[in-house]
Amino acid sequence: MAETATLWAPRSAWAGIAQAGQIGAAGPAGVTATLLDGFGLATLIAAPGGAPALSQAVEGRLGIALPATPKIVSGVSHDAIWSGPDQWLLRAATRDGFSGLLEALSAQAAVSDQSDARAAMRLSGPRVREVLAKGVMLDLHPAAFAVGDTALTSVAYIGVHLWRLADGPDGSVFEIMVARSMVGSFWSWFAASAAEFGCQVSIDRSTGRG
Amino acid sequence: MRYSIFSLLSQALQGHKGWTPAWRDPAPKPEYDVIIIGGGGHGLATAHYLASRHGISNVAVLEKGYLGSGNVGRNTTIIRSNYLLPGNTPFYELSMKLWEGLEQDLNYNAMVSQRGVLNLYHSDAQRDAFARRGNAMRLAGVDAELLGTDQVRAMLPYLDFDNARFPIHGGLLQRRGGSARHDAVAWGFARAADSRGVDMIQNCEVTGITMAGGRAVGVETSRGPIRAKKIAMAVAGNSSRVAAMAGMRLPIETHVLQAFVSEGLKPLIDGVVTFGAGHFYISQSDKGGLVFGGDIDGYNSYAQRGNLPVIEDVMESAMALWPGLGRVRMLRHWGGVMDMSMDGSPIIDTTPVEGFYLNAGWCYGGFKATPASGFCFAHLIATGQPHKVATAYRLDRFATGRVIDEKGAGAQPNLH
Amino acid sequence: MSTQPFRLASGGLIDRGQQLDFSFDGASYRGYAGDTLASALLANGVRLVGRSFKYHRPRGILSAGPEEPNALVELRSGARREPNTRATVVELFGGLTAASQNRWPSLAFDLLSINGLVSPALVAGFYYKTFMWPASFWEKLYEPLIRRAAGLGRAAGTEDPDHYEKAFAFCDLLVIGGGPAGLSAALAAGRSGARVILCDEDFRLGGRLLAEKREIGGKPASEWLAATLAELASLPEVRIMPRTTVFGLYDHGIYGAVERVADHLPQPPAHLPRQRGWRIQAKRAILAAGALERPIVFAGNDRPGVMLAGAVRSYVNRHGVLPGRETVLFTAGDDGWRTARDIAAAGGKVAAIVDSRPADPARKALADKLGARLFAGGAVMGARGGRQLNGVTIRDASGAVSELSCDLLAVSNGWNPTLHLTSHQNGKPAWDDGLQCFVPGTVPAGLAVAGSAAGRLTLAQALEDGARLGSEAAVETGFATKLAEPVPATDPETNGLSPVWRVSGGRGKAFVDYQNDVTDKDVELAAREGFRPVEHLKRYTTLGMATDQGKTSNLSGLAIMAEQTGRTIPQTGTTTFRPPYTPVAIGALAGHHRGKDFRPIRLAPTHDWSKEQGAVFVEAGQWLRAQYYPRPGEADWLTTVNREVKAVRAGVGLCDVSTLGKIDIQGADAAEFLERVYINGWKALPIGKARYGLMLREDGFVMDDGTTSRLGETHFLMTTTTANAGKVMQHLEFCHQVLWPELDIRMVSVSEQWAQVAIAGPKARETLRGVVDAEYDLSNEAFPYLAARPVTVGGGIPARLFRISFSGELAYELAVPADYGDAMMRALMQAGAPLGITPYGTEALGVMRIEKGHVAGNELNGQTTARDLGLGRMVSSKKDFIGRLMAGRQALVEQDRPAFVGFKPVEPGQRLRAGAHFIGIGKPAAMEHDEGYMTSVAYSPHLDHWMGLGLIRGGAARIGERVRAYDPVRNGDIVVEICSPVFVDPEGARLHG
Amino acid sequence: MRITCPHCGARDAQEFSYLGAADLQRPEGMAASEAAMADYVYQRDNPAGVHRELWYHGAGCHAWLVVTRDTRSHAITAVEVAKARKAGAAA
Repeated sequence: MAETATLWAPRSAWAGIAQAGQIGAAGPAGVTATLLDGFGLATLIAAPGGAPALSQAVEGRLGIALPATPKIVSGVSHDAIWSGPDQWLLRAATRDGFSGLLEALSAQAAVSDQSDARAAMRLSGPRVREVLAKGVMLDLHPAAFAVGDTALTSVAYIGVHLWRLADGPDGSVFEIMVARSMVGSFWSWFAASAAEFGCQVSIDRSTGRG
Repeated sequence: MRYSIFSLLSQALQGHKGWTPAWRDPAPKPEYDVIIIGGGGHGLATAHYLASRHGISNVAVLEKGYLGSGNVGRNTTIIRSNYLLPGNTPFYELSMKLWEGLEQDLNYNAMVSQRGVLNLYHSDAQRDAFARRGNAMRLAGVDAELLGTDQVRAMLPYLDFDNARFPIHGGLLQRRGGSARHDAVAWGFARAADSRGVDMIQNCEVTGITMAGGRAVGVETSRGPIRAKKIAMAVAGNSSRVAAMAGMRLPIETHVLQAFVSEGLKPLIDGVVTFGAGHFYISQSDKGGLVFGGDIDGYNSYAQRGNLPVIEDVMESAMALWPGLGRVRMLRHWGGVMDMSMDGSPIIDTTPVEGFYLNAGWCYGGFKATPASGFCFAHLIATGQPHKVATAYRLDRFATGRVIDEKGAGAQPNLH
Repeated sequence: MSTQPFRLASGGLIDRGQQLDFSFDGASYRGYAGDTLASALLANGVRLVGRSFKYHRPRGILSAGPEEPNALVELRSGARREPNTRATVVELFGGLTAASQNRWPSLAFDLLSINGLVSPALVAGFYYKTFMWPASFWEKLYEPLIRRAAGLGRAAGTEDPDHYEKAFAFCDLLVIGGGPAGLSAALAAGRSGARVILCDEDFRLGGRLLAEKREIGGKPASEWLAATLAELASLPEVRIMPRTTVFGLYDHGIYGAVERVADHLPQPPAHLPRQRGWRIQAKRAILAAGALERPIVFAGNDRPGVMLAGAVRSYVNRHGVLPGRETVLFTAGDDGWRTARDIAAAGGKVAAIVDSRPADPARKALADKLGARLFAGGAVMGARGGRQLNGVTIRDASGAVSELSCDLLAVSNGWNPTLHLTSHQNGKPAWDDGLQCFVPGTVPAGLAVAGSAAGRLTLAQALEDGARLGSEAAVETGFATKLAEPVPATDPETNGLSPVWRVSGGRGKAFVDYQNDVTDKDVELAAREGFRPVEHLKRYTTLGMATDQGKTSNLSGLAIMAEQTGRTIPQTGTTTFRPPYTPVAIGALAGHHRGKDFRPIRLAPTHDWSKEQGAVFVEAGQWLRAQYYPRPGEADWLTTVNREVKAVRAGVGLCDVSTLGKIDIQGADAAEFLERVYINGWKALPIGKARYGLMLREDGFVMDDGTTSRLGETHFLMTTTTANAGKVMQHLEFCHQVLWPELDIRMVSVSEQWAQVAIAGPKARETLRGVVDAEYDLSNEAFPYLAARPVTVGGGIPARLFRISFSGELAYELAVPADYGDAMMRALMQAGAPLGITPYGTEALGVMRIEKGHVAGNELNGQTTARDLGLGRMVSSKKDFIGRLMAGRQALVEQDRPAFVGFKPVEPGQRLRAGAHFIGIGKPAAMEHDEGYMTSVAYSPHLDHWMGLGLIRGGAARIGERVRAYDPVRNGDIVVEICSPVFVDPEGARLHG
Repeated sequence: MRITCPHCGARDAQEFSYLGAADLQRPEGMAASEAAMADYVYQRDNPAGVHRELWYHGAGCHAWLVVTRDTRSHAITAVEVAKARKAGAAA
């Protein structure tokens, strides 16, 4: 069995794409990128008229209601992220027990596991908005995109899902998810865009949450 | 006055005081044998061929603005006959042959220049599709050569062969393709038609079609009513609007296509090159400007202007194809409105309205078709029968399934 | 190194402590930080800067801004060479190199100036009247000569070494122009807290304030400027963007802008782009772009040394350069007198002032004070000199003509509002008879125009407009403005003007459009030949078509046409401008998207494994897929592919198929939905089974195919082709949301979640046995052909197993979560090692599907129907579905439509080519004998000859017949036999094994 | 252009793809005629003026939208969710 376990080691979407370290300009990094791994992710789609029931079911289990507008709602270990009308992404900090949760929710929703389908990263630092402005066609000013807001959009012809997680003294914290197959091209855009300010890259293998 | 080097030199000696207007500026007569709605390239060509080939010169061309104010003066000037389908190939080849003799026919130098049109391909499947097209051209008597990467590299060493997202595998070359000076085409046809007595009436907008007994018998215009035995429309971009005056709906949407020109540069590129992994084509005018364009903006529009996403797409394709263009500056961009038909091919046909003739649906390929379109439309108007190379351009082909869909894109105009 | 003989001893907004060395045409010069290339050249006494387009006339510097038609240079060298660069807007940097253009062999001695001698023949449109005989000489002789002579500068052509990027910005108010109007507007709005972006094309903010000696609030304007800039800098929501040109106005308040990040440096610093293309979304915008001064048309008005009067003030006041020793001023209004005053104040000599207006005592007194002769009611008829101006011919009010020597002629004829952006959405400017200029007419929604750009030409008006419109914009976007502070007073100014469009009677050419060498005579000729509409005038003479887009020429041309045709200027036409306002580098609008970054690349989860295996990759839409896996010693790709195919047919192979689209479809109506989008039936498909499906477009032609599996009563998994995944998803969403929203359908793409691999060959089951967890029975009985069920692998990892086959072999597709894709390949390789498992790529996949007669992309080309492809029997007649009716149209069911069959060479050694057309044997190669074409070909190692699929008239009824496969573009013309499209195992025994 | 998606808010038109006229009724069912279907598939009003048209928010929420836009000025006066037209209460 040990041999099997080694053979069947999972490989992150980021593997071979990005490494920890500083990219671009030297000196204090204007932006910090944390590559996220190991989270659970699933699409939930409510049946016609079934959104309230689904939201109740999720709230009952996880303590978070499903947002009816493009928001992310965070609980202790899970986030509910609006991803379309009557559709959400449910993100779990770890994959432990995730499939059981999905199984349980499948009575109220069409559930599709997407845990391996996206690469995600968290961005922060004083220049983070300037980096994002080089590709994100949305107004990310706090007056237009507040903490908890989320958006499905595209960057450099790559579909992304992003949200503002927090505002802090060192700038805002955003998370951004892209389709796994395109993460190489996404990283090429990101690295070129962040180079001007210097970017500190780290990898968080344990969890999808900060 | 006949144009030649001799008339030019003799006028030069007298301060060019003796030149006369290229065409008259007549007031509309109450009645004509034929009214052509639209003083663009196709309408003017139709008038010329009606007068010169069919002896019908009691003709008025009605133009709402100035002659050549539509797409004939807004396009990227490419001429070619590299079509795939049998409904198209002979028609465009007739057009090419007419281009080849145009200056002598019109006594006007429209600068028809056969410096070649090269369509690049970037995959084996695209090569096979181009081979199919090239072979179809050869079967129709059109010149076509399938080139490999090395041959393309020898012709165009500046292109991105080494770091491209979609590497160049070769190209389909039509050496007889090339370009022509677009305005001069309109002016040449206008002057030639005028010299045979056709009335070119500018600032004359058609506002209605007059019907009598189910037949079109005249037009209402901003300069008063005019009667005619036959009424023919060649108003690409606005076909649906004019056809609606005769109570018809068409299988056409109007879309905007943008075009671009760079600052004048010393010669960089000889012929026309099209990128096969995006929407982009480029050539260089005799004045030195790089003339280029890409895809239509993709939404219905009569606004004759487009937006940044397509502009950027064109520039990205330019850089992807030829990274040496980075510092070349785009000088102007503009838009023209296109008749995008449901299968990407034109219509030259009679209509359910007797006496009313339709020439429409040219998509963004109307310029190259100008001479043959006029030639075949004149034939249809004069004889009542379609010209043999234009028999496929029927209005009822959508109902019968005889569509002419070069791209295989289906009934969605913005994909053609 | 020169001593800058024309530099004033003091003054100007230059940093005399920072000397910058540069070169022009190989000669070295020195300027200062704050110079433009033009001001530095003038400081060094360089007058001759370029040659004109057609006649190769010597040209100098006309202006001090973006309207410059003459002083165009090639800036930098090598791959960074930038042709047609206006010296008047190039910010000087140390080490700058520039060269004149359009001259040979040298600027001073240009052989093509001989064109001037034959110029009588080279009038507007001359080329339309000649070069027609003989026809073949056009391409061979005439046109190459014209092409060589045409154009201006030389582009490098080679790859641009700098990089570019894009950026997106959003604001409440975009202010275009950083002069007094723009700064006032930004300040008024900025103080309210509104988000303001102010862009100015110049590297220094201030606009005309930098060039004029003016007072605001009783103090020098420079103090107001400094205070305003300081306050703007202190406002957190105000962003000032110098060196940024707003070049175009697009729909819904989107503005295009280019920021020249590093053009003022020898090279972009590390990690910085050369330029950045901006898309700015503004709720409101204020155009405060100022105005452009107008020249006058007279003989010799292009001599180096003839300069716009306002430009002279720029050089004197901003750059500390006096561009001439002896100045004559030719003015049609009050504004020009400022130039005389400022030159005198700087210690220069004004020899004469020619004012076209009648005598006026106050002006006489001022002229006397300046020590200048005054020609009231006079005109400059001509300017003399070759490479440099050396005198003018003046006609006084009485008609008497006199000659005066000078080396600088300052020309003032009033200003044209810089209203370009207002006409980018087809807006027509309106003629203002009082101001004698076009002012903004219809202005796009959300845009307001302030100051000179609106024809409000005084400084007081600029400040007033800016403050008012800035505060209005703030209010309109939801910000409360504080009580407006009073607009500060300015020193008095008058703007009397009586414009002079042309002075006749001089000797030599009088230029309307300098850059395109269009003269007043050309305009007259256009009028004579009937090219009277303004667009005909432009197109026939090329007036306004040069790199300056007629900024200095359009109005003069219109005025002369008006005079020729006895109409007013507005009756003659209007000047309109197309974007961009000034030319924009292609690179800036492409940004990051070039080379490999042109478009995203999609990589399968197994990509790195394939790379490790030595795969050669091929573009498949956005994806890179493993095409084949060459091994050392294999001569060519065909050897490799043959090996891969044989290995699969004899043993087992594996091939990534993760790129296929995968759509999860759930909901009570999922089966009903599939019935409507596919041509075949789905309701009876049992759970745990897969079925091949074909979908049409509504026009009846085939859209896509793939297998769809029923995972549950209300749960299906659809697969699409790699190329059409996105298109199919959009189509299904259309069908659901637009056509049948009443159906309970819940769809999401799961393409990215699953890594999927095909395991094919007689030993596929044995291989899988070593990978799929033991509790799953894989026997033929338990897991038959078309079974589709969840399994686990690696001791509990969830997976899906499908028994489907593209190769015709016993085959499966195994899908695991993408994180395990790499591991899956390794596990399969390990399990299959004893069985000789072989990775194969898309080429071998293609060979095997052709051997089996399966259709793929080459057949699903959008021009084929199900019937054409031999799939007509799949069509259900019991239900409605997308495309049903249109597929039944008369022309699509005709017997002689080309239909799908196989082909094999009659001579077994002969190679087939896709794209070849079929011609009956003995028939001439002509279109009327064209019977169809070859869609796909491959070499079959199984059959040991080439085979093909294709469409031919009559189709299967002609099996056994021979035809020509005609491929002239590759010199191919061989005889082929029509055969069944299934070349291998027609009974399907292997499949079910 | 900017299109205000009722779900996602104002977005660059680049996020959407265009289909065409929004108010065409597909002839449904086995009884529909070929002529009616050909009319639905091919014939268009193509007005110069106000046009109701379908756009797909492919880079966003995947909703099909009915956009009311003037084809002469590109001015947009309304955006609705296509699904809501028929589904009504169900959605």
